[in-house]
Amino acid sequence: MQIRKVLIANRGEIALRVARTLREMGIRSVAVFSTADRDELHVRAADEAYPIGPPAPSESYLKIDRIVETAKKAGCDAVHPGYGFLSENAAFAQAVEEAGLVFIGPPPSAIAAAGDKLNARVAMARAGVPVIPGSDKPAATAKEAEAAAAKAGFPVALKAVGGGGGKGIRVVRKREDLAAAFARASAEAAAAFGNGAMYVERFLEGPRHIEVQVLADAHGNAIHLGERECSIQRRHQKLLEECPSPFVDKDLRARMGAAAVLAARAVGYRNAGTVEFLVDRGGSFHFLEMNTRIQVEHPITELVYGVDLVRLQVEIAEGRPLALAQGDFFPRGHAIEIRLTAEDPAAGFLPQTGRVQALRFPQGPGVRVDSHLYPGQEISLFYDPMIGKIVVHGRDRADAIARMRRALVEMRLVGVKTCAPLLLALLDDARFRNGEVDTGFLERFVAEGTWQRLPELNGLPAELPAVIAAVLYAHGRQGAGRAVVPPASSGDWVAAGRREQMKWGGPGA
Amino acid sequence: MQIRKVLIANRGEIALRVARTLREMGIRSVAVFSTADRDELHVRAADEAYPIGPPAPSESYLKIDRIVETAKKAGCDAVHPGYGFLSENAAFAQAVEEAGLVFIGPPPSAIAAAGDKLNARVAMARAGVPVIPGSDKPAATAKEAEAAAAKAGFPVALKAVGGGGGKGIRVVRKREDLAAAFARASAEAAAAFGNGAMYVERFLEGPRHIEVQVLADAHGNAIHLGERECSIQRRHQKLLEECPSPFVDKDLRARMGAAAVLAARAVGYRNAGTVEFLVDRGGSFHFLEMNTRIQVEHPITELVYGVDLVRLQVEIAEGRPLALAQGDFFPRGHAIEIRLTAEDPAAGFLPQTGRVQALRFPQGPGVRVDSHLYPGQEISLFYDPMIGKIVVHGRDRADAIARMRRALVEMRLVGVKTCAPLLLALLDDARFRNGEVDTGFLERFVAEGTWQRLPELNGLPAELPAVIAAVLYAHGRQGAGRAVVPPASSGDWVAAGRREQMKWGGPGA
Amino acid sequence: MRYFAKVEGKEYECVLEGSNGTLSVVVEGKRFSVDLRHIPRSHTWSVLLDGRSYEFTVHEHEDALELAGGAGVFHVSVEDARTHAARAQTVGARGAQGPRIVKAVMPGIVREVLVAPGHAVEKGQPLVILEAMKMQNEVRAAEPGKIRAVFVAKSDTVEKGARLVEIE
Amino acid sequence: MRYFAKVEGKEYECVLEGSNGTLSVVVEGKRFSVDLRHIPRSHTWSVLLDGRSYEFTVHEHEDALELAGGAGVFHVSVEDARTHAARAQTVGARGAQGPRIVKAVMPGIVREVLVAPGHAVEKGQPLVILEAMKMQNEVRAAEPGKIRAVFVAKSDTVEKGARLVEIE
Repeated sequence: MQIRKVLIANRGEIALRVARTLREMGIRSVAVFSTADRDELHVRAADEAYPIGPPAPSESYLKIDRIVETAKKAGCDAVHPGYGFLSENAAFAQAVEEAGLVFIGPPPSAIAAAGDKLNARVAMARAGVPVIPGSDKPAATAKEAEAAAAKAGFPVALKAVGGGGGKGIRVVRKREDLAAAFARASAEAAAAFGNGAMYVERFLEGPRHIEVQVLADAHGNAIHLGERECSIQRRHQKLLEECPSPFVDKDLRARMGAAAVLAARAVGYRNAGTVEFLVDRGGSFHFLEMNTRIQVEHPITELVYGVDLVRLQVEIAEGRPLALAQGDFFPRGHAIEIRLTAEDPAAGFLPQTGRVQALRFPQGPGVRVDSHLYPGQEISLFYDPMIGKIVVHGRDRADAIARMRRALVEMRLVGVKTCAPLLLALLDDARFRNGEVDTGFLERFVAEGTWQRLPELNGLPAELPAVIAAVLYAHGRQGAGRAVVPPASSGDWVAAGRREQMKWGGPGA
Repeated sequence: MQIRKVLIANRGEIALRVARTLREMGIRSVAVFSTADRDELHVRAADEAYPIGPPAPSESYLKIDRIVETAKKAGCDAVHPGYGFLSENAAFAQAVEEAGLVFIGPPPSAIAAAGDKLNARVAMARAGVPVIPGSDKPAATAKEAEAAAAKAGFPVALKAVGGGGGKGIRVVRKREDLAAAFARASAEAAAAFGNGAMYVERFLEGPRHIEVQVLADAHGNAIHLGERECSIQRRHQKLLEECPSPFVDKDLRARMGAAAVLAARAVGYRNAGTVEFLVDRGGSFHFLEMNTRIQVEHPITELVYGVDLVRLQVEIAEGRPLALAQGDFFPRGHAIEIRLTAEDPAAGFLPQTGRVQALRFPQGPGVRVDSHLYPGQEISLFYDPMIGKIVVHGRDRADAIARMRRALVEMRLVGVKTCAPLLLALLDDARFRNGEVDTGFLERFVAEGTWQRLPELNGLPAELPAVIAAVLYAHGRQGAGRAVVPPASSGDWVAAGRREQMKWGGPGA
Repeated sequence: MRYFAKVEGKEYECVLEGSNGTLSVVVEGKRFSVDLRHIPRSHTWSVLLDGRSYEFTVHEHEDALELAGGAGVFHVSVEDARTHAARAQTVGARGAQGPRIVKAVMPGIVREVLVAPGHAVEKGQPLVILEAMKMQNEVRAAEPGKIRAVFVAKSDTVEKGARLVEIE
Repeated sequence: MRYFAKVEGKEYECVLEGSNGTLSVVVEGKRFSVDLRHIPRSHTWSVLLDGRSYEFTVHEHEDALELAGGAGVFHVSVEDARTHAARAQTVGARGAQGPRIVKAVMPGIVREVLVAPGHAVEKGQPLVILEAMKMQNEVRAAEPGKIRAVFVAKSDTVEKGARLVEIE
């Protein structure tokens, strides 16, 4: 069949990214939006857009019935779920199919098989994919979790049976901390996934998180597109990803790729998916989970393998066989993605809100930006703090790191603090540059605190910020320096001057 | 040697592009600027920046002595010329070298050999590179040009001996038009290149303009990086380029590449250069000219061959041998570049000036932007109308065309008219999509006028623009519709309303 | 409220009706329910019309609004019903033709002045050569006539709309 | 003109001198010739200082300016000489400590209120659970004390800086 009109059941950068490829394919795109999102770019970029409810995701982007109804009313023939929200919800895929629409993703059975993380463990072990020691049944209570943890051995990771992407995961190092952690994690899991059941796995110390992109069509062809190194994480949320992994050589790539294809086949997979592995220092890899949707970090694979994964998703959903075989794909160069999040790393990653006062994205050679940010936008507290992705492609890892550094230095965002200063410091860190990272590296790096040191800025004299601020202040208040400083159109500095006066009691105080 | 600090003897997007790679290489960049350019991005992006004179290029960007002196004072060890301005001026390269600095480009002798377009013709013919019938000596007067034209046969192209890039070229179809055309072309050449001498070539009807990228190091290695299709031109100014050419197959690529390497060797070339060919319908190719600098359209080669040409330029200038051999380079996918020019194609490509009121560049998969535009910028009349380049990379030509179409639809620029509407129509033209183009195609397409038809916009009802304008107008004047239209922060519509009133006499008229 | 909007030469009568927080516009018997949002600082308006999404940037020109929406640009001028009626009465008086001022259609530097007061000129005859962005452009006479005045000299820098020559 | 600018805790006395269209600033004996340009609509300033080029964006905060320049962010507060002198005299009176208001450091939704007026709290004890962007964050007591007032209830949406709890 030929897909002609697709509802994108998502928001933010991924909704925009999917709409872009749909437009390129000549397929009409249909956006949905909560009342908080009327002005968002994904609404403006789509051919059609329909409201689906209030800001809270549970009232809009997670409303299966309303989204399916919207798709039918709009005359869609398919639905793309993006990532997050309903993307790994088998009931949603089922509802889409029952409405006579194509779900651009795996069959509901594969989502269910992979989405029940515990059953997936069992299935993978059975298929011969190596797994981490841990539960073979769910823990509904702290007591049951304690029993499983005793068997696996501390430290353990508490994981949500219905979870994924690091959400609802807690690491517990000591038996006595388990009950409290279970309660909190289970509550978050219940809120996020509608299922509070947990399972327990041995927590591996110092592993790498490396995942493999797979593609399977409806004709029994399944291939992999190499790996992504995702060890730079904080609280199981990835912040920087690379393709290829500096740890993986051609041989390991072939072995992990083969295991990933095996994993995909084990759950009857179709469409694009990702098999996540934990890799220990010796190079042994263990199945972590399977993500049955497009990943946030898919652009690095696109750059290194020369593909458009969303286009391939649509083509597979249309029933077309993969046009190329495993041997036709090979990596070229090195790509890095960073996730720009509205979080202040200097304040414990506190979520930031506010209005985007000014914005300049990096451009030029080897730079790709996927972001729904726009000047004047109000960053809302209802959704994920990820406000964009900067992706670079270079000849090799050193060039890609230098390019990402350049891109971040070039970027300007006024009005909302982001994690960019931390990432910039990370790119300069010798251990990172040597590729010596594991999933705990970023948290240790943050804790070290050295990243907060003021950088050596182009030989910046220590006095220069003082000089500039004094001139701006004087300019705003007395018009001094007008000969060299053109008038500020905004008058911000007049206001700033007035406030300073008030704050410190004014001239007469 | 290791280059540590480079003066970029240019402005606009290419100065910015060079500064980006220098930053990635850890090399300090030094910008120069005319008084018109103090606020430009190339000044802000560089590590250092120095004024070199008034706006007129002859007083600043073409001032050899001032630029070389600035480079020495700033402690530079090298100079990158960009394209245009002094980039193909052998005296400049000579002055740079005499000052003890490295010129990031070919030796002065190679610039002189290729830059004297007439001598280059003669040298190429001698080396066995096919050339077009025409002059073998310069014409200083219309009379001499007439004699040469009579020998070559009409129509002829009048070309500046010191020119290049299509500047100072006139096509003359009849003998009686030659004198007037010679006077104008010679005057422009004298103003632009300081040399009014011309030469004559037979003007080929309906050829393609296809050029080959070459790289030659200081150790005798010379390779090519495939071709670029540059037939989409207006008055010899390219507006859209592709890599690879839809006309060139593997065999022709190998033959043209070999001829280009031969041409480079014939003039003792070193660094990155481009050999331009005219290709007739039978696939015979003729040497047109050699461009001894980075080309405007270099990004399409970068995307398809996975290289950073500016980085390679610097590495070659440092004396490093090419790290890879001819066989290591192969094309992947298809890339297209469009040049965004501040010209109104609906008004005879009238240069446009004005202030950039709002700006949104395209982003996302396969899109690269190289531009010095910024919101609030005043487009000046002193320099080239090219204000940026949009470059896309796709799986094949059809995907790349669809991607460029998407990118142009996504782009927003308020305040200055550009050639984008014409290019958008071009991308939709069946002949272009079939690759059936020659160097005259764009001018015929413009003359056809069909591109000016209002496009079918997402099923846009004919009335919608009227509806929107009426609402905006009412909103500005009476506050009607305020329930659904948030207040315009700028008050533009109030002003617009007032002006409309005045123009048509106001309510009482 | 009634307005008249002219889009690329064609005139539409638009009746705006607001009720219950929604805005309707009736154009030639067709009713449009418009959800129109201004995106601050970007000269951009987002329009949802029966579910279809359009994004327009708006640029003010002297005599019209330029609405640019991705693949298309529309020039629209608007006036209210009263102005429209008033103009209809006076339009007959606007055809009078006196001396014509030739203006610069772009800013530039005057490279050559090819005529002087008293010269007779043919239609299409070059009057002035203007240079901008490295290109020379000839300003030609739109009609035959006699040069009454020349307002510029060689090497002058002129703004867009500057008076160059007067022909009578 | 004399100003005092505090950069990340360190104070600099800056003397501004303008003459012949150039601006000089003398800081602790060092003279800087500054070419400072405001780039409209971008909160951006371009600085040329002895040839070196810096580009800063400026974001106003309540008590300081945030200057962000590519790789670095600086927080600077400025006052003029008179204010500086006045403040120096009164600073001794500012140390007094009364009841402490615990405020929301981010906007969010109140998921749990864990204390009530009259409760005694330990240092580090959770007071309120705030949720924003899908993450739950515990607001904890910075010092031991007794809850005097609770200003929010479960499910409230609060702005940054909103009062949550008062401890005495």
